[in-house]
Amino acid sequence: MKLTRTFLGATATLALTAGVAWADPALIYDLGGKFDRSFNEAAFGGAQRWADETGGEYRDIEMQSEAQREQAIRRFAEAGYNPVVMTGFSMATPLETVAADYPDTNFVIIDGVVDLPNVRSVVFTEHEGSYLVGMMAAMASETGTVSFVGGMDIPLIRRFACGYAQGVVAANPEANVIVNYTGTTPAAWNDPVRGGEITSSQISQGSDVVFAAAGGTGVGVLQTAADAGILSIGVDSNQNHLHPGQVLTSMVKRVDNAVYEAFTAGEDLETGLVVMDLAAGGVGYALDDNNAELVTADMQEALDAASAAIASGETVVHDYMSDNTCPVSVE
Amino acid sequence: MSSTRMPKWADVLLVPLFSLLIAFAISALVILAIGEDPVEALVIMVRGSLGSTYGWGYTLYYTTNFLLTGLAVAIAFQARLFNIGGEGQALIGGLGVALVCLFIPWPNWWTAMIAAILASAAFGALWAAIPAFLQAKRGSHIVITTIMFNFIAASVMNYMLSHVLRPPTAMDPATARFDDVLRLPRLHDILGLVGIEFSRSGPANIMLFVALLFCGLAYMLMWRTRLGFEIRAFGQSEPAAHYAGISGVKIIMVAMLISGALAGTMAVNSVMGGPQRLVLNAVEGAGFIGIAVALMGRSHPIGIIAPALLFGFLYQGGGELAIETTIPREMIIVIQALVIMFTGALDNMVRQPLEAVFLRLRRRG
Amino acid sequence: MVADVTGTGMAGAADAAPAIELRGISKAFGPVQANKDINIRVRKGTIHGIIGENGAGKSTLMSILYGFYKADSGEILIDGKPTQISDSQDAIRAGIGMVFQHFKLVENFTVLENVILGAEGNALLKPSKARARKLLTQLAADYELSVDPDAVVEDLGVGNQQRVEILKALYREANILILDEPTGVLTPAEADHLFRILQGLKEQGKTIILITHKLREIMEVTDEVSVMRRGEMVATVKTAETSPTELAELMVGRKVLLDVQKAPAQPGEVVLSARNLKVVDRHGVEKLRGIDLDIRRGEILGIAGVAGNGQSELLEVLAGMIPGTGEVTLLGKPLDLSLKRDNARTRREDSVGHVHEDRHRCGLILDFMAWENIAFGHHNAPEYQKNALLMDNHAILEDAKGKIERFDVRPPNPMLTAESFSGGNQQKIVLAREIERNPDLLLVGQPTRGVDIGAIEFIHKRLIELRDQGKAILLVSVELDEIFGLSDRIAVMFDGRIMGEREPEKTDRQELGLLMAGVTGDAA
Amino acid sequence: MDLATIVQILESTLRLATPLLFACLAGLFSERAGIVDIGLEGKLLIAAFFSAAIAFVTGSAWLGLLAGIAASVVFSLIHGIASITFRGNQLISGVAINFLASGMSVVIAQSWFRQGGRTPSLMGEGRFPPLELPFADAVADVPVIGPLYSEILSGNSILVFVGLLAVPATWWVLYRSRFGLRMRAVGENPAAVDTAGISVVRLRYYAILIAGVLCGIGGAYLSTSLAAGFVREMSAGRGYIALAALIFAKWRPWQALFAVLLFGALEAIANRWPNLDLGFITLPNQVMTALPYILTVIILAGFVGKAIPPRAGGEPYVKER
Repeated sequence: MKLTRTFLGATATLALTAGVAWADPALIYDLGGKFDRSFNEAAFGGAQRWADETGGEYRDIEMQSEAQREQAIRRFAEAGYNPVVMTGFSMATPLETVAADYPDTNFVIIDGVVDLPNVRSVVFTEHEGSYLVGMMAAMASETGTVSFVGGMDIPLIRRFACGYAQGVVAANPEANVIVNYTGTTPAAWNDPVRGGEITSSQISQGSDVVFAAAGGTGVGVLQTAADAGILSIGVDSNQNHLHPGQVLTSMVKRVDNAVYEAFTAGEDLETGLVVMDLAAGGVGYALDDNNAELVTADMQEALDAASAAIASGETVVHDYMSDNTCPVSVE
Repeated sequence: MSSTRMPKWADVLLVPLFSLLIAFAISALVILAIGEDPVEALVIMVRGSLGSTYGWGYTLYYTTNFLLTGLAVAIAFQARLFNIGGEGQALIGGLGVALVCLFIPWPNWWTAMIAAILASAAFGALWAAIPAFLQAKRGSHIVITTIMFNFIAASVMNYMLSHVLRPPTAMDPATARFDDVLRLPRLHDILGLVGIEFSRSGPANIMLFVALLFCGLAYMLMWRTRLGFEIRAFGQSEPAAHYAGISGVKIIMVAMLISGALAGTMAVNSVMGGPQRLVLNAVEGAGFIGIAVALMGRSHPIGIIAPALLFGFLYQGGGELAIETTIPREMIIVIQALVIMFTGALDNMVRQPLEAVFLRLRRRG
Repeated sequence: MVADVTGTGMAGAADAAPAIELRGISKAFGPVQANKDINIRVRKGTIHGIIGENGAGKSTLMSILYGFYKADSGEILIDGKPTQISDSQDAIRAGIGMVFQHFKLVENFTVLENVILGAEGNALLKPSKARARKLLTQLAADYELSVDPDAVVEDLGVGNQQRVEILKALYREANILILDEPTGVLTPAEADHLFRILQGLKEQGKTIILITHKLREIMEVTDEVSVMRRGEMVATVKTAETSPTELAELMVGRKVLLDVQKAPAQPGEVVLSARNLKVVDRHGVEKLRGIDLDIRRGEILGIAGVAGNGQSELLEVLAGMIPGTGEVTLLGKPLDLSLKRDNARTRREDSVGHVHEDRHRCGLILDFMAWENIAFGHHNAPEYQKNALLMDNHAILEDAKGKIERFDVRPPNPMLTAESFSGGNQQKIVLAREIERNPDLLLVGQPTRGVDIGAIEFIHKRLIELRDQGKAILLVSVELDEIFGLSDRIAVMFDGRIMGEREPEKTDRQELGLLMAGVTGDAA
Repeated sequence: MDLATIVQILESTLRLATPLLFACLAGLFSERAGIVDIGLEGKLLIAAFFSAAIAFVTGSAWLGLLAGIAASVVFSLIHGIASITFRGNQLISGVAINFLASGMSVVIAQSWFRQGGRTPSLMGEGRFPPLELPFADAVADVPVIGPLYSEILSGNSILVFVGLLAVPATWWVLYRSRFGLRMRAVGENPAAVDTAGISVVRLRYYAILIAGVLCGIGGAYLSTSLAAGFVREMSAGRGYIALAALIFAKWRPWQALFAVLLFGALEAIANRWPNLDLGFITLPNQVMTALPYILTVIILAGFVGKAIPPRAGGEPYVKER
């Protein structure tokens, strides 16, 4: 009995791994999905870039439910993928459990921190990038009122909001910032209708530049802004192309680089905490043909100066997550 | 009506079986239509869910969920109450599990498990009690009220997890992880006692046996006790039950409380047995799959075991499909929908021709 | 025996084509052959009765004629022309109108809306309604059929609702009117009014088919009568040339004793005493308006009355199914009519048996097996329990076997579901359950409804036996013959009251009929 | 609260109420004919998907609308086959339809567009443009009527106006036409309709087909007007809220309009003030989200007037023997 069981188990494992080249990397997208045009899509972009350049193969899967996370990570680890990269802070807790069970597999979590020897945790200084686009928003605004649509109301998104608000006030101390969040659950990442309605409400309150840090929900924000003829600011990926000439800029977060680097390092991945900040090119703002006409020379100049000051440490943008407070209200 | 035209066994076995085959055939067509190979899909599903003890560990974990929610729907069906609220009752049951596990320092897993079962059952029953009461006393249609209560439960959980139970530093709307002492023994641990090797990854745990025990107890309840007799009588004919002195209010309340309690205990498996913390949507639609399971199992506490296993297989196999192919995981929802449609609503489409066949056989014989 | 099946021997029948002729109609429902090779001719301008026991196939035949069912074989001729009737629309087009036993009215519509439904003649309602209003006024004047066109149907009494049904048919210019058991819900006076309307219609040249199981009505109003038995048409005769006894024999297929043999009653102590018993239903309608009655050991108190005058409520309130008010004592012990303390279960424990008038809806669980039905309602009885938790299914099964044998239930198989038994055998299962527990008081509603005549005799014999054992029996029946045959005293109910009490030997149909219509000649 | 805020809330209310309105009127037709329709949610969803998908592929919102209607009608027919032809359980059929839509929309979306169960964003002609009403500018300054007409009504998608016009149309059909009389009758007592020589089956199919068309427009509005493309589960319980509104409205058309506007307003308010500060208490967002459901339970419990559904609802019609 015992023998047959073991045998069955063994063949099954073989079957699982057969056809998969040993140690292909794998990527798990958080809720919101691969094509959220934002955070997850940036990760996909990095993976694709790696695949195109190296001709390698990788597996990916999209989360559809909170409860599946642990199973997904485990499934990839069990099947021998290495490294297993995942996006989103929600992966942290399940990863803690699974990573301990698979000490020979390397894991990478983006936006979350897991303190285990076989995990690389990648975080970004979103407040710095947000500060820059905040400055740009304040300079582009004619009404003196700009707004922010956050996804889930969590410290990470407040970090965006807080950086943005600081940037706005830095450029125009008289400016008014309206802040809204889409929800308190991961559904908030994928609710473009609600995003659009919130944007409408902000427009009625006078906002003429809106920054969306809300994953897939942001698509609705940018859409409504474009329909109403106001400017919007994209997030994570470069979203300038979504509505050419109507997206002021995008606060890019180089999730793609994080994934690309992890994939490239492969099994020899160095673990530990990696902070991708403005100085390291981890965050920034997007300039391309689509928004070239919107960004004036004045703006360009001010932003260049601010970037340099932040990179040098001369300007310190307050990080909401350091003490859960913000010098400018982001409620 | 039907039993006079066709033997009972045919109604109980053949009708669901043919319905299931039709549902699968259409599912295969869907897979074909999106450009995938249904045979290959089946192979992947079988391999991923039944081909290793790792797969079995997940298959049986999901099976446990569906046994409990299927039983919940079945008991209510026996009283002719359509409890669509299993999802909400299980969600709230999860709250009970979390409260018991987070705030009471249990010395070991089994005391915690018993307490969690009791708490989740109580919470689930409570959530079923309001629609049940409104049905019994005010005639509010229980299907609509339980649907509404699913949404209300989702809002309650949303609030509890975002504002009350979330640890101050965490971003996820989820509770902290329970103490390791509370980890339920998994099949790896249990089967290891008798020398069977089993993957330690699969979350199937002792709740599987608890669920099977509940099936047996439910069978005894329905066919060996006065209460079961009364529930079945009420389900068959409300006026007759009234004639016999069976209180409709009592039966509706009791049947729904049992149903809600069973749905609630499902959370012990999916919270304590799975991620060991309460996350949003810990139920993952199991409350609804319970409907399909109960329909296929003809609302019989033993009859639901096979369909629960089938859906456990579909769920795990479907997850594997999503990884191995471009068929999204939602394919299981399609299959689930077709099973519910053909076994629950289009059963006459299968029954009528079958009856004709039996009639012809009888005439000839 | 008259067995002129085709009716060709009828004097003068050959001259005009019959209004309706059915040839070789057969219809089966699964294994049940409801109509077998039926032939019938209905002459124009006559009232033609169709009589038969329950389940003889009368309603099926009429449903075929009205396009509800499609016959498996046979043909239908209207005015001598073969006519295809595949749905009710065809039947209406062929000039057939039907008044069903259970009215087919939309209760929250007005009379006018009900009348025009399906015969609007216009896509817009306004002109249709105006035209219909005019026609209704005309019809009302012609046939004593006045009903307020704007009244909402659910506010009308049954007699008026029936008139709406007739108006519906006439509005569709029906020449042939089928009425299915039309007097079941009417008082004798209302029935007489109906028959006058029918006579009037006949004089206008309409043809009327009257389906009934009441011999008296057949004799009173029909010109010819066809008798059905077990799905077959056994005879068509002229009413003037036959007798009730002959018709009864034709219906049953053998000689029938219409009388019940019984010894005089030996009334003992009072078992049940009710004073000022009232019942108000859920809609606030007073169904019992103060009933006083006493029932003694060793007697059968028969309650006569038209259906729907509170008899059902009387049985149910005494059985603990619905709440009421008043003082009721059972063997001297007061009963809680509010049902806060009591219910149907405690009544059974107090030794009240109850044979419900509707065995399909209440008396039995059709999906349960016979043995489970034997325990039904008494499932809490101590002898059926194995221990504090579990029932003793084996004991119940053994008990059921005995009862089934003693009551001659066929087939004697306790494992069959209740619905697989015939009506008579189903009723025997109910009676076996209720009688064999030796109740001090047995409440019996319509004990022989839908039961074949053989079983009727058996059931009547058992009820008399129970009486002779010194039990009290309260019998409710709409069949006056049954009331006369079984009762030691007869009380007549009308509109929630007892209009009077009579001894069967000292009264007759006329007197009871008046009481049933609410007319009291003397101080009852 | 200033005028601009009120105008914005009302604007948002109208937009958010429109999909509810279509679904609610669809439910009205279906349930008035005696077919309980829990599947409104599924029909909205599948219509939203097919509208967006076809609108994207063809670049025409109108073709998208037709596709959405067609998809919704197909689902209606499935419901009809199950619950009318085969006399199955209408509730179970409805539940199955919701799952079928939820699964199918993603499976097909993934197969066609490979974007994780969504359609690409719709641009230009793929969406219904705002419809500026005549004289909107001229009357803008008239008090009350001005903002009402030129800001709230004007500038909406044409489908919003279709929805608003559907209300009197429904009322007229229901109470002034032969079809309406028959349909109401079939929901109250199908036997009466049957014996009057009208096919119960055909009438019920007509009713659910109308329901299918209305749900189809509602779904199309969701994905081609309110949003610019389909995302998974985008109906987000609106079908159930429409069902709730139908109960609220006691199955009557004008009341249905008021009920959906009420629920639309709740959603608009929840969007504007996620945590609604009422002075003495601050309602979290979840309360606002759950409010329509809670209100429905209260109505169903009969605490605010009795909601009596059509009598024959939920029961398949079987001819008596």
